[in-house]
Amino acid sequence: MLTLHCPNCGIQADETELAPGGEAHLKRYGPGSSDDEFHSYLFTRENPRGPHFERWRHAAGCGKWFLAARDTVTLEVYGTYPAQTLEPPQDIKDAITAKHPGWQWREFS
Amino acid sequence: MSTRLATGGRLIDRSKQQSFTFNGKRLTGCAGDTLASALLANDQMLMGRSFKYHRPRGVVASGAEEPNALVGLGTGARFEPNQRATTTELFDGLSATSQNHWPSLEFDVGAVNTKLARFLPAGFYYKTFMWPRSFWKHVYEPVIRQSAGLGKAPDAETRDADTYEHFYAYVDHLVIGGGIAGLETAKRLGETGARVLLVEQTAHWGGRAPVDGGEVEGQPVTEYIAGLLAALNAMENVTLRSRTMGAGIYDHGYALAYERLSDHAPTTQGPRHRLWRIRAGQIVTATGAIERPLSFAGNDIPGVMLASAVRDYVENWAISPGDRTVIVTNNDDAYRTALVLKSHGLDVPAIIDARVLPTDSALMAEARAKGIAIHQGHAIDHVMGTKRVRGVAICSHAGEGGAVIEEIPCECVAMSGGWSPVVHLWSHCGGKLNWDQANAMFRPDLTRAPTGDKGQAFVTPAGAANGAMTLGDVLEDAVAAAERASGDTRTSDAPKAVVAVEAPLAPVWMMPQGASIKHRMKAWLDYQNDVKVSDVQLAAREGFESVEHAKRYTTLGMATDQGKLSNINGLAILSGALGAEIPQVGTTTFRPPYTPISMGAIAGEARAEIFQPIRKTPIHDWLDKNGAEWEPVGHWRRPYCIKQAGETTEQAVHREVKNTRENLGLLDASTLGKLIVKGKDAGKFLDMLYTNMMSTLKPGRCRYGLMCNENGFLMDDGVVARIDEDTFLCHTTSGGADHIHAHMEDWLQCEWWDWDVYVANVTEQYGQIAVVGPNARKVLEAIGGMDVSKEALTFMGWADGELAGIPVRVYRISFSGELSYEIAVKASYARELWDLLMSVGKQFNVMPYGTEALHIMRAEKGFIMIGDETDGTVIPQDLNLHWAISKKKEDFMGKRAHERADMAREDRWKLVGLETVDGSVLPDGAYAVGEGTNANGQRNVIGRVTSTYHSPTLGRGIAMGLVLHGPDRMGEVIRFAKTDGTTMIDAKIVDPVFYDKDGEMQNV
Amino acid sequence: MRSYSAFAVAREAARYHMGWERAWASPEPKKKYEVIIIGAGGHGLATAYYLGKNFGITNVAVIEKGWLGGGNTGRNTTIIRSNYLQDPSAAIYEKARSLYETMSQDLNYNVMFSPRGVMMLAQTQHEIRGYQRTAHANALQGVTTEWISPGRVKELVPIINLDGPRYPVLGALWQARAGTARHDAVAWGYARACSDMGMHVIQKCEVTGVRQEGGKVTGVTTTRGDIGCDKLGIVVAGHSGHVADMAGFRLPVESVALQALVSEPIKPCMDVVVMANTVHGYMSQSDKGEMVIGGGADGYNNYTQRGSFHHIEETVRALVETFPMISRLKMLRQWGGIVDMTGDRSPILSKTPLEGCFINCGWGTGGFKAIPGSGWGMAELMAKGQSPLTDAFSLDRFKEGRFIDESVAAGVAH
Amino acid sequence: MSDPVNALGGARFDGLVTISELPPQGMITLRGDLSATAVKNAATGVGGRDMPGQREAKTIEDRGILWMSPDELMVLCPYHEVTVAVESMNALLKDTHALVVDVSDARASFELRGDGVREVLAKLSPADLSPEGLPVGELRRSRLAQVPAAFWLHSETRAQVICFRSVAEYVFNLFKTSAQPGSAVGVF
Ligand SMILES: Cc1cc2nc3c(=O)[nH]c(=O)nc-3n(C[C@H](O)[C@H](O)[C@H](O)COP(=O)(O)OP(=O)(O)OC[C@H]3O[C@@H](n4cnc5c(N)ncnc54)[C@H](O)[C@@H]3O)c2cc1C
Ligand SMILES: NC(=O)c1ccc[n+]([C@@H]2O[C@H](COP(=O)([O-])OP(=O)(O)OC[C@H]3O[C@@H](n4cnc5c(N)ncnc54)[C@H](O)[C@@H]3O)[C@@H](O)[C@H]2O)c1
Ligand SMILES: Cc1cc2nc3c(=O)[nH]c(=O)nc-3n(C[C@H](O)[C@H](O)[C@H](O)COP(=O)(O)O)c2cc1C
Ligand SMILES: [Zn+2]
Repeated sequence: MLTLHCPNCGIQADETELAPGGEAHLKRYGPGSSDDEFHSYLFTRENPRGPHFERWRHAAGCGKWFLAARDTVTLEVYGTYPAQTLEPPQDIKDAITAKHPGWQWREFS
Repeated sequence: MSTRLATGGRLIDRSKQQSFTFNGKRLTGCAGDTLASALLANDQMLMGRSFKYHRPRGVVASGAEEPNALVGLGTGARFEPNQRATTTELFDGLSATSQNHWPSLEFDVGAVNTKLARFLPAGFYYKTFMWPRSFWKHVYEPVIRQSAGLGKAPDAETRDADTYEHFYAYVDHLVIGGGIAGLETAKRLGETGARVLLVEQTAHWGGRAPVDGGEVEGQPVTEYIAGLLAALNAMENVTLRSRTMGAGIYDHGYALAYERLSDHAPTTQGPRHRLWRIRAGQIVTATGAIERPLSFAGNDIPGVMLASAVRDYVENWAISPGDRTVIVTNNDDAYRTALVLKSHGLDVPAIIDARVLPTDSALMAEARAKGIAIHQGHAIDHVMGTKRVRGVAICSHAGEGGAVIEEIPCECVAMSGGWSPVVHLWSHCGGKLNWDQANAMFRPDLTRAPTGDKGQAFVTPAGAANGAMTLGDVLEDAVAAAERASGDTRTSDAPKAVVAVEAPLAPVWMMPQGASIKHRMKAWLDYQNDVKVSDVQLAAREGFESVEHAKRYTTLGMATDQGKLSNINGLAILSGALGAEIPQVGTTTFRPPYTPISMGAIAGEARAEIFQPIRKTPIHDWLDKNGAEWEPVGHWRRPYCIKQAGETTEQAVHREVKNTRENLGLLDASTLGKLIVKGKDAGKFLDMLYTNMMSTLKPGRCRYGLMCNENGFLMDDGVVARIDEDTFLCHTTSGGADHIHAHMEDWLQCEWWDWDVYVANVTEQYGQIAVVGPNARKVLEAIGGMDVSKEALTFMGWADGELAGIPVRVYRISFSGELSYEIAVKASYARELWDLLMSVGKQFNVMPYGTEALHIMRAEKGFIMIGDETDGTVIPQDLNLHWAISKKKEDFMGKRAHERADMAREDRWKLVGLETVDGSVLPDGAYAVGEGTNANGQRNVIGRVTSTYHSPTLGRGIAMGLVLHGPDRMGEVIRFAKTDGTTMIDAKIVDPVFYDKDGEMQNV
Repeated sequence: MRSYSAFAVAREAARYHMGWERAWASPEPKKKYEVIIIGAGGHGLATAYYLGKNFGITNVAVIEKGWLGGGNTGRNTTIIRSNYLQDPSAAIYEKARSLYETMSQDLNYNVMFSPRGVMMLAQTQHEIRGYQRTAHANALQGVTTEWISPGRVKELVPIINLDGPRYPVLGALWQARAGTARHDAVAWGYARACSDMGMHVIQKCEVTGVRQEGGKVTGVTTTRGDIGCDKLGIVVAGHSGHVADMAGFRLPVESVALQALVSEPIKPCMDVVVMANTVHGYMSQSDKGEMVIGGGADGYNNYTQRGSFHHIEETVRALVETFPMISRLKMLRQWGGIVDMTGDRSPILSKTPLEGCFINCGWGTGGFKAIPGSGWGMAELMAKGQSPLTDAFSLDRFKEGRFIDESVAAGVAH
Repeated sequence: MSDPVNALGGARFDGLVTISELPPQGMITLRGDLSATAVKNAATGVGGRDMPGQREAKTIEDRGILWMSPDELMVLCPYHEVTVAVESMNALLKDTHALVVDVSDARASFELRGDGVREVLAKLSPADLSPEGLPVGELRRSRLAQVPAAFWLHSETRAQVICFRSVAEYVFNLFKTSAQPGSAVGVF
């Protein structure tokens, strides 16, 4: 039973107020993209055993989306941040590196 | 015999006699009794039968760990199977029945299994019952099922007479367990000013200490406990709940507690159970320790009990379990039981101690001084008796049994194999354990605690749950636990306790040490599931070496007590059999709940009326009163049809279609989704969302639009109205409103956040009434207030105005093919407008219609329906909706997806109309059969029915379907199979528009 | 291997069961095998078994990081049915179901396949249409199913509440020859049979790397050293993404926790399996007497075998509504498993970008029922490079947009 | 045109607390940049209170402003003023990117009065309803059992709840259950 801090309304929200939205920082590919690009945009997922960047919506709350860095094994939350962010904030990356030295993440764009 | 002592009993009130029944027999007990103590007071030793062999069983424990004494409690709508007698508080009028026997507890036919036990070792069923094949289903399995199971199933039509509820609580500290450790820890935590919740599963505070005795800070321990309680009660920030079990610990500091409000007093008003859903900063598990049985032959005969339980029964409930009790132990604690029995004038003929100690410890010396014979280095060879203990035969512990030294008559055997900390809650969320060799127990490894959302440890054990066993150690650990939980290390010293110094225990996993196979086959580990030492050894021998394999193969620990007594003994036997160390073998996984919790409590308030929300439109009540046959649509209720007196459903539907086509129909369309999309980029945004172009729509006009998901599949449709330059109103399907709203917000917040667009869901702001049929205009004109003429309000236009003074927005759109106005009206006035339409409409033969008539009329017109023609695998192209797919737009959701190989395929099934050759109605979901079979031997198919109805308008069956090369095969007859796979129905491929192909009706 | 029978049990009883031999060997890994299967769950073991039985390939190791059958095979609610909608699914699940019918005899191990019947309740008009469509499809796929009336539902399941105030039971799709099996026994039976054919089932050995040369698989790195192979099958369910990563490719798969629970055991009161998809609950009663209940899946990646409590609540709520008499029964234990969900919720049985490396995954919430069929098809795919049972389940379908979507008619996937 | 009809016609229940459905209330959703002057003016002009801070509920009788999210307010005014209010707000926001919509009829409101208001809510909502978790005057958007709702306390003994109109009866029935006699928890 997760609890995540919603950066939009400041509430530490219970999982039952939240709706998960899958992997974050996906780049949308539309017409003109290759089959591979489009396929990986829609289907290929990091699905990591460890730190993961993901989308959440404070559905039964302020209704806003936000992003979270969460460990899929320990369920530790390294931080939450606004949905309007192209790349995880440095302090969150630092927090992850502190726990998982050498942890790699994909390129963000 | 077991009986009530003349005096004593900490927890009972002899002045309040309570009558109850057991298997129909009327008995009496006292207030404060548990069902178990009351039964013992009445010499009812035999309380149940075991699972597999139907062995006679008596109570072995005094609390939550009890595996044997399970009863069916109550009757009728309050009947509950498998209730533990030890945790059932007695009340006047309680009725209990024993379980798992036929015809009676005393004479059970199933007990023949005991005789066959040798043929029924662990896992025998994997090796047998295979031939003849059909016998499994028809013979073996039914017999096995009948003899398995435990309690009686509640009657099929039982409706629980009680209610349940949930409660969400946020605390800084949750302390689970109200023994002396929990109380001390809670007090320390309370003093920090933090919010503290302390829960205790029983009705009493103090745990074991009041029975075990000792002195704290110069006071008797009971007084010290009373002081702690008083201090806690005085703290505003501390909440104490008894009869509340910490049921489970979950991630991020979430915990469940199970409060039993009226189980002990069923006539009280209010809910029966309350499930607490707690979010705690820190959780302290002060859950105590559970005594372990010893594994000797006949250790399951009624009268063999845990030593601590015997002590509890004597001290708490003034029960004599028998005049003569033999103690068998590997540790000092059990000597307390001997002393307690003695002090109540009961006989302890012998203490059989597996240890050989060089000198007497304090408790031993005390026992000896009381004249009790102590047999060191001895063991029980076997227990004598069947339905109750008659005596024990003792032998040397070092031997292999059989060489009986002496037989000692007795009625009770009090055994102690040492103590296991209750680490369940610590472990639920990942807390790890260490093996403590000296005390032969698993205890929490504080360096590997469960971690929370910040990666912090959030569970801390305290007291006996942390492996602290003496009163002094327990209190010291309680203080340390408070420090660990609060992070505050400046607390004062632990209270000083005075207790006897104990000699170390000696691990004993089997008695005697080298017990023969015959003995091992009679030495129970898991009482309820009838798992014996020999079974675990057999599992090891057969390669079930992992403790998890052994558990699953033997069912050790899988009974309703979840192995609280058996697990450690079992895995010690397993490690012995494997020649491995106990910690290498490890434990099985501890899972919630700590003890079973009622399904009712889990469901909480969500029953009957409020099982799920029902959404109601402002016109709902009118429809309900006027014959609506309701159909669930999402959480909405929509009328399938509105029946008149004496009509069948089908007649009503046909009447509604006919009347709407000929006169005037009213539809409550309030459930349609209505989303306002506003901003300078609203048009651009809708162009991305819909497959067609929305930005070119003119204010005052409407356009039908399609939405696909990124994967290209159709997900919703509806009419979009442009309100002004910046504002659109998008209609969605009834089921789609919330979903599409969320979808829009998702893209706006997460992808195009720099676009100037705001969305609002105004679905419920408006009632929406479709006024449909040739008389539609007439009724509106009769009501008056706005110009709804053909010229003023053209097809696919909308206008604001008033009808009889009620502000409305009228859309001239049609889903039926008839002249039709959809009128949006503020929800608070929707009923008024509806009433007006009904009364003024009378002269035009108005009738309301329901969803089925709606569906038929749209099908007659060949309009698609999301959810019928679409199912998540259909793209707009399949439905020949190319006209609604913009070629001009560079991008829209689904566009890229449609370019993929499978979607661009020429041979995708396409939408056509279908007419049965004989006029009958095609079955829903039927498939059209092609030639031959595929590589897997399945019949090839070439199409399927997507919607099918009897058309009252045309007087025949009409259908739509997706068919291979369908549109190119107009007029061709194809064959649809019925569900027998062989009966065929011929249908002709036709245009899907069956009615008014030129759209004359709606354009008048 | 000595055969199991009532006679053998009786003979052993005479010597206090001292003579039973190990059900499977516990060998040291060899340097190299012809085929390595990663994952000794039902699917991995069945693949190995049919490689041996159907293709004579017995130089096989099944490598398991924990204890065999300890993944989802050991923690599922054991429902076996084949009334799927889409042709490829119906084919593989029906193959599996029919193999289950004779599995006890084939393996000489009683897996207690119990064709007690599975019923899927229709509680809305939409569901009626969906199930009727399935019934039609099944008729042509050779899967015997039947649409039954509420009255018949009540006859088969006396404890059901037909007229709940919210969702009356309007009928049901009934597959009489579907049912349940003893899940652990399926893994154990296959392991014993594999071991008997000389295959190595190697437990407590985690694969930590996939070795390759020139785009071709050569073996695996494990916690017990390097082991070579010509062909590799990755059959690790919830860990597929992780192991595929070792092999250098990514999957359209996400791992989430799926939960289940059991009640305390009671005497038989429900002889069939009931699934109520509108309210999201399903329940059966095991031979031991517990009500076995499947809960929901988390919507987020999760490698803990726990999952969130609200799914338990939602399921129990639905079942108390559907079977009111369970209100006073008690939940005995709840647990979770990590299931691998694909983009279209159908499995993947496929070649991979790495030559010689095959994958079998994505069974998600419903692959127990498929074990023998999947093993059969996967063995054929690995042995011959192609199998009609697995053709449609290839990896490239996601790129092509050729999905196998089962949610269409039924909603829930067990 | 007669008077507006609310969802339950002013239903009432007496239990641990008294629950009553409130009469129709003007409610206007205002979305925009909450720091923009025009947005502030539009809100305060109609709501009759200062701009609320994050999660604040500023009300006085049937006027007020509720902070709903970083770009959304709910402005309260008497029901019959709502049309005019929307117009006036739109006029003020003519040149501002903002959205003003009347949602008065899309909602139902309840008042809870009595000593147990916190616990009657805490049986249904996963929010922290302790005085520390939800001070008087703070708006909490959360769920009540299975539906979304917003609520705040006017005082320790008076709470107000807003939910969607279609589920008014469900919410009322929830309260009837959570406030049933004999079910006091007694923690706050
Ligand atoms: C709660 C629950 C209920 C379910 N109910 C049903 C149901 O009713 N009916 C149904 O048909 N299906 C059901 N399922 C789904 C079903 O259990 C699975 O689809 C099926 O068991 C998968 O089998 P498997 O062999 O692929 O995976 P698993 O049994 O999970 O086996 C995979 C094995 O791979 C091992 N492994 C992983 N990584 C490595 C590595 N690096 N090295 C070595 N070994 C590794 C794992 O330890 C594991 O033993 C349910 C699942 C769950 C969790
Ligand atoms: N000398 C020995 O061998 C020995 C061994 C064990 C215990 N003890 C004695 O036992 C006492 C230990 O004190 P303690 O407080 O640690 O343990 P305790 O057993 O006295 O108290 C634990 C309390 O927690 C409750 N509890 C357990 N699980 C619970 C749950 N899930 N939810 C709610 N309540 C739960 C129990 O009902 C009990 O009241 C001391 O007096 C100690 O001397 C002695
Ligand atoms: C069909 C089925 C029936 C089960 N019945 C019981 C049972 O009667 N008693 C029990 O303790 N656990 C039962 N379990 C749960 C297991 O004990 C165990 O929780 C589950 O297999 C997951 O393993 P884990 O908890 O060790 O992770 C059952 C599991 C399944 C799949
Ligand atoms: Zn929020």
